[in-house]
Amino acid sequence: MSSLGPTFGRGAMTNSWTDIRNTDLVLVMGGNAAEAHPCGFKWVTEAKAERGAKLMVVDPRFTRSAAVADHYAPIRPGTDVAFLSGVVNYLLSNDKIHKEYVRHYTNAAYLVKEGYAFNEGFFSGYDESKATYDRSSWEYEIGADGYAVRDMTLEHPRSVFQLMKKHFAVYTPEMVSRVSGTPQDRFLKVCDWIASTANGERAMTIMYALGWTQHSHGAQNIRSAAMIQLLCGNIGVPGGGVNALRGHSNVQGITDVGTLTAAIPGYLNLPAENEPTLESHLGKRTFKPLQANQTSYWQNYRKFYVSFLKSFYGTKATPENNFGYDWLPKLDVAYDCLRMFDLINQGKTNVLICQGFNPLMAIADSNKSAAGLAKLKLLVSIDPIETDTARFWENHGEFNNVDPAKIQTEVFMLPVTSFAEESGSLTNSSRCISWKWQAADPYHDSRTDVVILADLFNRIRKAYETQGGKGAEPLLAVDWSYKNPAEPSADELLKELNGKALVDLKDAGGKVTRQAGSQLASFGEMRDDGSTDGAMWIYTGVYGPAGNLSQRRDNADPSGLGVYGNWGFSWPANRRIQYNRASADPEGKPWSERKKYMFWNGERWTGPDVPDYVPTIPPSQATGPFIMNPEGVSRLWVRGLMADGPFPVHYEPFESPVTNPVFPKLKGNPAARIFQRDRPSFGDAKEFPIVATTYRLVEHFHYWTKGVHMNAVVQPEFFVEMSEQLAAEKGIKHGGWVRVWSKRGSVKGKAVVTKRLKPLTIDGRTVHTVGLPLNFGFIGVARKANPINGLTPPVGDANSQTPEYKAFLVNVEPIVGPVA
Amino acid sequence: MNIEVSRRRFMQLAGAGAAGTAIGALGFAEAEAQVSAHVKPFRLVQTKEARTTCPYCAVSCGMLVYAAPSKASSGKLEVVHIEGDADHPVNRGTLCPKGAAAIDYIHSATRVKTPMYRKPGTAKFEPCTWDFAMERIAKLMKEDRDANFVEKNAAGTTVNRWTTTAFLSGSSVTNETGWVTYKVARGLGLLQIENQARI
Amino acid sequence: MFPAIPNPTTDKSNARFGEKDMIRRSASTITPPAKRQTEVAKLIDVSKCIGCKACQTACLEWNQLTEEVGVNVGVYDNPHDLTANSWTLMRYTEYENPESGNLEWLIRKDGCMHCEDPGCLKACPSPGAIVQYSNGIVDFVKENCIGCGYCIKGCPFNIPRISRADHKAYKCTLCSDRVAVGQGPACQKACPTQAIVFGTKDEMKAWAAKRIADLKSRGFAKAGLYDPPGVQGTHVMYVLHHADKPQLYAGLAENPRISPIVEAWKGVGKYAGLALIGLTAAAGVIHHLLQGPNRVTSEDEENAEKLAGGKS
Amino acid sequence: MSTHDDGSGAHMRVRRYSGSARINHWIVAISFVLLLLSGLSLFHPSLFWLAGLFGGGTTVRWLHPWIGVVLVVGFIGLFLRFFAQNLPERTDWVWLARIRHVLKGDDEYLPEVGKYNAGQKFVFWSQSILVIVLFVTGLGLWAPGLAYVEGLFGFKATIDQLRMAALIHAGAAVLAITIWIVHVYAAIWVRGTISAMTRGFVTGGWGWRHHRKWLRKEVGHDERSRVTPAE
Repeated sequence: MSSLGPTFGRGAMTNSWTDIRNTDLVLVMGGNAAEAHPCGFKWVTEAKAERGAKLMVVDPRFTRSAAVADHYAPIRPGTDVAFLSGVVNYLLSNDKIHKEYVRHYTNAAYLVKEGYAFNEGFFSGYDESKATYDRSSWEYEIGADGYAVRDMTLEHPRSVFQLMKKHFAVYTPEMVSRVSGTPQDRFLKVCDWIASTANGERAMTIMYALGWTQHSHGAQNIRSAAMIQLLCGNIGVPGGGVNALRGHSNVQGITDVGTLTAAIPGYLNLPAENEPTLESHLGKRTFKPLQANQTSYWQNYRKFYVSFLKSFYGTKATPENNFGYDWLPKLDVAYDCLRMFDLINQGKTNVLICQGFNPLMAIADSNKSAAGLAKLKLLVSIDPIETDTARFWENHGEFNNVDPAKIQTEVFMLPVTSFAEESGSLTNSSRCISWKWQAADPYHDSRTDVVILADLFNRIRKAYETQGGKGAEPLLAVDWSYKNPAEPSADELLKELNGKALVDLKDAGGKVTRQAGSQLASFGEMRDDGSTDGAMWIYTGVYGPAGNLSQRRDNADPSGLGVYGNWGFSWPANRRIQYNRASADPEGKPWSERKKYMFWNGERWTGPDVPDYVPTIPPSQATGPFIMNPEGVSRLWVRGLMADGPFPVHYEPFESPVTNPVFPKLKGNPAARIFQRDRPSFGDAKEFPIVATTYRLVEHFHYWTKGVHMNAVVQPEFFVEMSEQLAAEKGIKHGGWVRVWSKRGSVKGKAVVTKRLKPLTIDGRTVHTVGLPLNFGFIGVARKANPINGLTPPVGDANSQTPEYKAFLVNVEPIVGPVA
Repeated sequence: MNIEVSRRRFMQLAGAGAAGTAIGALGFAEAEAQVSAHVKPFRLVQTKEARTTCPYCAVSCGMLVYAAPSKASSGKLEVVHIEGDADHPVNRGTLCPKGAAAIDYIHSATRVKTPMYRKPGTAKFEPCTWDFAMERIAKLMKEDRDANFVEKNAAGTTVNRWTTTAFLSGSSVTNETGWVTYKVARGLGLLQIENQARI
Repeated sequence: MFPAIPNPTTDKSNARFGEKDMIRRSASTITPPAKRQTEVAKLIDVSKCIGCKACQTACLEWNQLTEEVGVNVGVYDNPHDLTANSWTLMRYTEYENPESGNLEWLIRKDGCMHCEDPGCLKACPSPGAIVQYSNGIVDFVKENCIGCGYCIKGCPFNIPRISRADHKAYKCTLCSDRVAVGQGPACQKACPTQAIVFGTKDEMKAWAAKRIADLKSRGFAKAGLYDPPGVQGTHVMYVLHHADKPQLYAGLAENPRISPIVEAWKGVGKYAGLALIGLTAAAGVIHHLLQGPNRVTSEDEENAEKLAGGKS
Repeated sequence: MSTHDDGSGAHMRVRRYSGSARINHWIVAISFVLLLLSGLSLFHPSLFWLAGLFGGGTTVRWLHPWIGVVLVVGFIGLFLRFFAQNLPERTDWVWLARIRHVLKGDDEYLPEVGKYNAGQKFVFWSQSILVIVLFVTGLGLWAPGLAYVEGLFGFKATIDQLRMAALIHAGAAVLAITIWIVHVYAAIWVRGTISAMTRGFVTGGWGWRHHRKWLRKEVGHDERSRVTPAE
């Protein structure tokens, strides 16, 4: 998400699941949609069957997605940037780009200011001691009018377009093959097929998931893909997009709500401690347009922020107290999960509450996590099922070899209702919010999360009310005026997220447009004076005056384009394809009849979807389709918005079998998230010559379904996938036991020797890859296994801090089966 | 629903001929009532149907959950079957191997039935009451908060943060639960809040 | 897009087929109904299958079957074979296509094919334990099953399995209980990519033709429908990329038919056997009638006594 | 020496089978009949009603193999007892060559035979072979038995092997039944035979007429309880 935002403006799947039916070409890379999202993948097989679309899969393994693909290309884990940059180079050097789109809808024409440079893998501004970039040179040249300078001919040497040509020239097919191990013919076929969509007649969709994010340079993987799609003009069009296939059923909604260290719902930011006042916070984020006539929607940041504060602190938030800004906690650093577990490991954290989260399994370097958990005073697991984390203190032989007597952590397991035992809304990967209805009574003594958290909150607040204590004021300021404070209903909570008018809202002429107490129909109605509330502006409209639109169940699709505009509610403002203004040319006409979607009918923007645009702005005004960005266009070059550079660079994984063949001076992403303490836990290729990658299996969902009988039946036991060549080299028998170990830990499993994994030639050397499914552990009904993250390295992406689960080094040997 | 309509259209397109051959009335020459000793009775008859969303991945498939009063547990509504919601535009009634087995998640052998407590240094969980659990957790959290809450940082800026307690939030809970979670965690002054979005 | 079958109703509804629609009944002679119901079929498009096993869990769930948690033996196939509780199973084959040089992962959903000429039914000695309805569904009737396992030998696809718990034979019913109320089988409903579709047999053939055309356009010149004539066609059919080599798909029978051995056993054998037994018995009776008993004469006795006397 | 009055006249009695041999025979005979009835019930639909005698098809399915085991054990007993006397001799060929006389009951035209004539030997050896065949093929049709054997020898029977087993089992059973009919018929037709297996004795005349060589041998033997002349 931290790459789509800087490129397009919003960090979410650009198109919808059902829109994939409109595609002509699918690239599945950095993911395995058939395996991880089977029911969404149907729209790929549908496009193939009904439109004759082609499917390409690029993956270290021949996956289930590859099983139904038209073309498969192998790749070494962690080299996606090199591969994709090779595609960018192919498109640019063969002039296979959608010129008009690139010129008008991207920042290709923008001039970069003097001082920006890129040398031997490093951008200007690198501070080696801090391992961070000073990003001040990564900026546009600003003209006298205060707007960024452009050269619409794209010829200026400092134009983004020319910089791009230069930057990517090194990624020749030979180089790609050297780095990624992909045979050149297989790589070139991918390029050729992608190039066939750079014309407005055909569209390509890219489907990715954690195979791209879980790298120390994960965000740049996605950036590379986004650039390809922009060069081909595949963003904002039906059947196009960069589609982030997200993991959990409501991970999109929960990301929206922002239970993340530095977030406020709706992609607003939690203040940092160097922003002591509301104004100092807002000032940095209320972006002015960088070009005339641009929407630059974040100009409204202040309205959304104040509305949030009104929902959070209710009547206690007043203009006088800056709507309670002081009460909000202020960040000193970002406490992402890697830092969280680093602090836990250091004994600096006393209490950990896990709500539907199994960190012992999920966080990199499980041994580090386990040691940390034992230092906690209190661990609370709020989960429908028992997790390995909740039982981390229990001895499970070689799978969890601990001595309970030595672990002083108090642990509670609180039974919570399952999905079928509660009502509420969920937001799918393509941003569609839909309601679910309670189907059964709570299981045994279980209670809903809401009841449990309300109970906890009310108890703590009561204790502060009666006994006092530190920080009582901000705690007691939080608005909790629900009808039943012990159990706020899903209905009133969704209403609260949507927002309402607190006083009669009037237009400039004094006419009342929204009565006090009425729900808001759109975030356009939000005010920054405290006269509206609304905890999450992007959801405004889901529960407007017309009622709870997430409950809509009209599956009519009059356009036949899979829009389903009256099914649930898709944020923002019920748009199904984001940036859909880009489906028409600068004059407002569809790029082609084949790709007709939203267009200017002479009076307004119309089409099967809600325009992602002010519907009445005529094409003549040249307002860009990427309304969130101050430029109005998307960014091929992302200025200082990413920590590790405005263009992608091929960085080797932190544990890599080779020296970076493109930039030998680079050792991993120079701006990656890494703690000095962890440096000794990295292995090298001498001791650990084999590349490992982790993934989930279609039969399982993370660490839940190892406790689900039927899923344990269809995939009962941890295994290690490897090529026939590696098995022969190591004397490993098909179905025999093997041990896989990294510098950090060791696991045992059955060998699945397969033709679907092949050794690759990297920079002249043979490199083997083993595949490690992640779904097994020591709690459940499936066979016990060591947590796979006992092997993975504690290094995170420079932007998202996502750990590098997808590429690290191990060694493998045949063993006699475990005794346990 | 239009899906039904389009199905009929398919039947015609596919050259099946008369509308009577549509699956809805599956061409059975004698469609009238016929009780059979052989064909098992349809087991969803007289169950209660509810529409929900699959708890697993972010395709968020529409599901139909069928429940019936439990025999074991004093008439509580208990799930007896789950299948895909054919009306849902994304999954169109399909489910993956996890969704199709979701009933076993509800009835999992590792489902937590009642609050459980593990005392320091012991080797087992013991059941406890909700009241005990919540009171104890609230007490320990307040102790930690009182000890470690930072009202102002070294520079004197009001920061109102509590950094010695961490909250990992689930990504499969509802938006409404997410919002309550946010409000509670942030309201307490927590900065260590994360969910699965990052991993 | 294959049109979804509308959601089931929870209202009481009567089965749309049953006993009087039987066209065959094991070890029995019946008069088939004058009018046959429209034949149904399940079509499994192997080229759309991602091997996710949703069909397996949907089958277990709907039919309330409990399978054991097994082990991994180096392959994705789990369980390793059909069992009395696993009526369907994904079978995975890694095939390096010598013509294209591409690796192909061929994944076939195995299970009862609901043959038009069912070998199981032919072999079954227990009256009414296996029935075939006029819509083509071949169903096992548990109450009548004696667990002898003859159906296993009769089946050209090696499908039925005997339960170790209750010693009855089990296999896919094509979800006859669902089909009876206008639903498709549970596996079909679940299939994420709609590789499994269900409808009348004619519709399924038409659908298959469209799929085969698509496959041919993608270079699978030998793509085709698997509806083997050796068993007079099946009510579960496959679309295969390599219809000329069905055995590539985890040994799918090339030209399945009821085994000649079974035909000999349950066809001519049982008449010949009875005839031989009957003839032998009859020969005895006739011989006795014609010849009368072979009695010992008093002369014989005397001779014997003499012999004995002479000795003593 | 002893006397015995069987009421049918005072003929000399010769012991033909010991008590244990008779018990052994009847165990085999009863199990054979039960196997025949239960087996036939599964052989042809028109005979399925026979399963009712055992309490239904399900019982037949599990009982039949176990009876088979009993028969095999019993048969081994019979085999060990009788195989020596069933070894072929030259006279058997003569006997066979004169089968027409056999069928006519013209024993006087037949060579003197020992304990068993060629027909009986044929029954003995053919049933011995068929029992082996039925046992082996029966295992293939018997799930627990097959699982045990497969476990023991570590192989997995193919479905075609099992089909062949079914066919051979049925064929062998038909032959066995046919031969059994001959055996039973012969015992009925040749009057005076059945007592050999019921009471253990035959009359001297029976021996003289049908198994003269045997009788000579018996008479010439140590007489204790073997030959009981008439008073």
